[in-house]
Amino acid sequence: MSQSLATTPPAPADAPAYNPRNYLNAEAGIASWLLTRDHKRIAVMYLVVTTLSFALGGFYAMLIRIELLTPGPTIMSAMSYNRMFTLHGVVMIFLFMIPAIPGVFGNFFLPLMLGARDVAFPRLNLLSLYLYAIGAAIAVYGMIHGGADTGWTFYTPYSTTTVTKVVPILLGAFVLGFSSILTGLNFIVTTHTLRAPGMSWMRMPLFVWSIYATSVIQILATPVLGITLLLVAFEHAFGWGIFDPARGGDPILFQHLFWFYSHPAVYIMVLPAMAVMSEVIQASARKNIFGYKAVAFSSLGIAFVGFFTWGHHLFTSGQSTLDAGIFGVLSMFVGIFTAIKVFNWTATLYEGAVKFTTWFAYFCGFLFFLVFGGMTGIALATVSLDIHWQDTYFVVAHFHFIMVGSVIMAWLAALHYWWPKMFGRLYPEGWGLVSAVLIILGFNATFIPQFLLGNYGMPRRYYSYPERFWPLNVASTAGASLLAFGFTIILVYLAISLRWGKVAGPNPWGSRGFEWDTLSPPPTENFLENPVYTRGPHDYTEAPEGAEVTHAT
Amino acid sequence: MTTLPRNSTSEHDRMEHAGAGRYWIVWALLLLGTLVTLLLSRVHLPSPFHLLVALFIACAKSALVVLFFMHLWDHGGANRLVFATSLIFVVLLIGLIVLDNASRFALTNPGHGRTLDMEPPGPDILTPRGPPEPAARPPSGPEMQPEPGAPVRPPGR
Amino acid sequence: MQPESYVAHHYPNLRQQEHAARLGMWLFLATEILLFAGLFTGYSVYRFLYAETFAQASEHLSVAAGTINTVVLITSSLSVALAHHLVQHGRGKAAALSLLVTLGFALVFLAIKAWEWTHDFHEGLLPGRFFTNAELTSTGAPMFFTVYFLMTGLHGLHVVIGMTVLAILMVLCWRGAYDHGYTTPVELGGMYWHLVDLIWIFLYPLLYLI
Amino acid sequence: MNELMRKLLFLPEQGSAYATEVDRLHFFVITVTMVSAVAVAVVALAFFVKYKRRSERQTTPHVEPKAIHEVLFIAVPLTFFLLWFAIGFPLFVKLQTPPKDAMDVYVQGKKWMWKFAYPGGPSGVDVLRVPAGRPVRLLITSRDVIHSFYVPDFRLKQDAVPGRYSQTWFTASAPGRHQVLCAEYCGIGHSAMLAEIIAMEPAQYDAWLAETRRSTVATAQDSPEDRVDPRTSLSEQGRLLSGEYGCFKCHTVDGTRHIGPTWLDLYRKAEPLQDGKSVVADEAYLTESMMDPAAKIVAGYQNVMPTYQGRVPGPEIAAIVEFIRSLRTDAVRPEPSKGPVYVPVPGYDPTSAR
Repeated sequence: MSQSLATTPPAPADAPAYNPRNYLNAEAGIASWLLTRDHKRIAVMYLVVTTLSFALGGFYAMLIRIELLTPGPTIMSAMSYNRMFTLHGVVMIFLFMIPAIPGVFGNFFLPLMLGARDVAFPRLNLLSLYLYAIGAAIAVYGMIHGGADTGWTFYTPYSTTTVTKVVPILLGAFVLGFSSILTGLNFIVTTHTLRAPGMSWMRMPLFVWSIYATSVIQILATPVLGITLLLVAFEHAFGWGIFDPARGGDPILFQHLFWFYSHPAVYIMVLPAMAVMSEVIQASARKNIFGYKAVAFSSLGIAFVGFFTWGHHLFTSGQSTLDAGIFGVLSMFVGIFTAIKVFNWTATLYEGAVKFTTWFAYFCGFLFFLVFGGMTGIALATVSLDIHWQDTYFVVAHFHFIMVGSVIMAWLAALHYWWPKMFGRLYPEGWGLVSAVLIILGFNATFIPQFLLGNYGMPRRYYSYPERFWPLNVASTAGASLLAFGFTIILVYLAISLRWGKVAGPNPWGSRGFEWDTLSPPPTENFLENPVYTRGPHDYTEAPEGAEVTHAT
Repeated sequence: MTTLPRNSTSEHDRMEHAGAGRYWIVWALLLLGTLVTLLLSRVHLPSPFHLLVALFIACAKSALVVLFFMHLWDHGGANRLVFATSLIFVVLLIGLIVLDNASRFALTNPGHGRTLDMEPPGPDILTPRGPPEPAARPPSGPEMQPEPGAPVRPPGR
Repeated sequence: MQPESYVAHHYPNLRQQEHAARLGMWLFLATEILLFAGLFTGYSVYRFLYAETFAQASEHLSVAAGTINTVVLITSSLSVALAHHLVQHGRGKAAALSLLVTLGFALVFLAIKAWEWTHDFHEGLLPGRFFTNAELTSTGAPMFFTVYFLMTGLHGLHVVIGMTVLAILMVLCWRGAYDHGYTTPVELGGMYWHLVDLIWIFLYPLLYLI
Repeated sequence: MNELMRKLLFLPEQGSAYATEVDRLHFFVITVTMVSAVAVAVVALAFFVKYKRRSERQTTPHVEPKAIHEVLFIAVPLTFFLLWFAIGFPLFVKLQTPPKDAMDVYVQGKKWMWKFAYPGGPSGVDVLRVPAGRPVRLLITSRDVIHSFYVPDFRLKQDAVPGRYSQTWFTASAPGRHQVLCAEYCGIGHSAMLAEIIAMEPAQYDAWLAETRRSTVATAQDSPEDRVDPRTSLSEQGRLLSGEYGCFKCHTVDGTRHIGPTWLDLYRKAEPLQDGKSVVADEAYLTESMMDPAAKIVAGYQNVMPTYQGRVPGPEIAAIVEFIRSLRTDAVRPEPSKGPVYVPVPGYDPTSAR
């Protein structure tokens, strides 16, 4: 803070200022947005497209839940239902969860936190947004022309023999993969080469560490998915037989290759969520993180070990017992790295000055989902327990807790925490808390019954089900409606605050994260002067208007 | 700049001053490696060594390409780390998957659908699903039930 | 030595920018390596399952063609490395000629590859359901050719992309775009070409010399 | 305790000793999980209350953790995680290694039914009879796409992968009925791919097996063309064949609407078609619908039926058509072959089934 107090004209505390010359109004016209190389504008465009995708995925989710309201057919045919859950998965995973936090908040805040003027390759950054748009367009084309009915996992030989439009969906996911790779590449290079003077590795905000770890996974895992999806598309179109059991191919090989990406992909989604939460907890507690190194390195640990656990998706597939054992044990270690983070976050509250805000509410929800999602994950990695749960609603509930729950919590927390920085205005706190409570309750009401359904033995992707599963399904659908209601409220008040919200000023939360050092909204060049850092982020040892630097960490 | 790799100046200079001569030497070594692989493949070593030797030579050759043609010899730590990490992941990807195939319940590997003593009697049940004789069976033969909703495919395509 | 015009606004100096570009390229190459790793995994699994068939099927490939292609690619890598060396010493036109040689070798490579594929077509050595060769009857032979065509096909695609990149660099070199101590594009384009070579170094023994 | 936990967690009945063992581990894991989660929550809440922000200008001390904290953070959960794995993995190994004396059953998943076959016969669809108390090894394969053989009561699941066999095993502890579901997504009929395991008293099972083998041995060895058994009525054969070909996955015989039109009273009925025309469901139409289902789609239904061209021999078509003809509300008809209904009946006498 100290050093950049010099760069930021210290605003009078009683009259927070709206930065009149900011990245939003620096240039006008559609073209200035579509051709921009400013990471902040790209982030805002990502915010728009990922929110649209989230709405689309949520729409599919509601249709699914309505269909499952009764044991038999409710509102659609089996074929439509199969398409619905496939599209729900594809949209939510490839179009929302993977790009959401890195694309929006990573893009916006990574350079700000490092004291950089932009990401390393601004043109590549824009290209990655366009690849996202192209990939999404191809996928949407596939959806309009019939969609696919394979599930987002595209298991062969079903996916290679189905008559639905699986090829456009696969190609869409392939292109989206490139978008993801380019974003990751950009972040890694930015972190390596564009840190401002004084920003040593051990002074980097934890957000950067986690995003860095995420990018490593994106770089290393996504190409494998790319080639695998291409092979499936190829096989579907031409029948070369690489996964075709009738030609000596091995469908289990597909599952290996698929999960080599798709398991780490869970961490592509969760690590950015953890990134956000590491910032939010420090700002909430007004306190530096308990165990900086432990949290920072556990991100890299998750990224690394997360790669060697993919086989736990194959415990019932006919995979060898030896491999199951190896993957089972390694899965436990991912749990450890997560546990380190959870304990350190909790301990951060110790001797802090905690304030309950909307984003802190989301932090609490996040912690709950992460702990329960993580613990059920450990239970699933306990190989013999997984046999009963594999491919049942227990797994559905588990991954909705651990990745969807935590990503949505983090996404909303980030949106609220950084809203004043991104747009210079405050959201209404009361409405924020109401919708936070609604969403957290709704999420639990949706997915806790699904844990029980899984225990009870209801397999996933079921169009109709035996009547004994009925009551729990009704509960789940009721929860989903609550969830949808909560999201609508947020959408409305955020849209309103964009125009009529109270002006926030550079640092309404009194946060000492580096991104708050600049004006709100930030100018196009991020900082008025080149920042120099003399200590780590979130140093609350002095009062806000305190004098110049006294001690560096 | 703290972010500059510490050896970056020397790295740059080394690259500037390395002569073209070493490229020719590397090229000669690569050709030699190719020749050795080719000759050794004619010798017919026993099974695992055959592959191991071939892979060893290929690794040596690619090390030459990476270190000298691609300048990794001169480049800083991060580049080496990136390359090494990608190799580790390739090895683990292939290793763990082949390990699975090698240690599975034998009948779970493809091609075991037709083992004779596994063949149960009874009509129409458990017809061997082993890989067909090449070109003998059309892909959507009578056994592969066509997808519902599929336009009727002409048998044999 | 550093013309300021090459430095983007968010970099403090050219060296930092080159460092970033090089790191970015290595990361990109890492993704390429993992892209091919998917196919190498498929190769490994099926070679493990159908070891003997793979050996038999491999004998239907022309070792001579494979060997010549290896030599061609290695030599083309040399000429790219030399091109980079030349452009570093301010000899843009010579570098352009060296890149032209590389493109020539690449064309030779593709021509030999095309000849091989035509040969395979005539023999019915084709992937999956198109396989019609009568000599190879055991399970797994079509799989060998599936893997063979996928790997050489993807590699061939990379050769074509690499040729495009090198052709553009050649024109720019000829026009003297890189005579001022700023040679990063040539270096990065070269790295891409070396990767193409690198992958072939593995494909050659694995496909032709089983 | 066991029963209470089981009910609380909505776990199905424990049909095998293995299920009981796995559940014990499950309860252990879930208890520790809940306790530790609550502990974290309580600590967080206590901190929150104690360290509430008092002023917006409040400062906080810079706390650096002691190494021992981080070691504890790692060691405690790791111990539990590894302990669970150490208990769970041997159980998994047990499930992967069937005992030597297990009897074999071949299981074949197929869109969308389960076929079972005993070495030496007989074979059947959707109902597997096993002796209680004896280990049964299942050799599972699939005919089209991947299915997964899932018996919640046994905590048992194994994928059926085409082109190869996977294995698993179980020992039913007592006579009773257990539902089988398909747990790997396999298309439209995925959720209707139900079957049933009937565990019988060993003695009754032996008697049933011997009896069934005697009566089916003659037909079992015949080629499919001659499977129409002259000893039973043509419509009865049609009923059996319809079950075998999976017709009942989409067509009901009791008048309810399903994926396809019901067969009840279908014969000679005037069906409205999608293109606005209508057709009388006579023998010609019924046969055509089996051979080329897409030709005339009844209004309100989707074109999802696969062709049976070349798959059903002539005599069998005749038998199925005859069966459809026999399905009239006013006619006395054989018991419809519905999917098994999951009703665990204590003391149920399985020999009286069917």
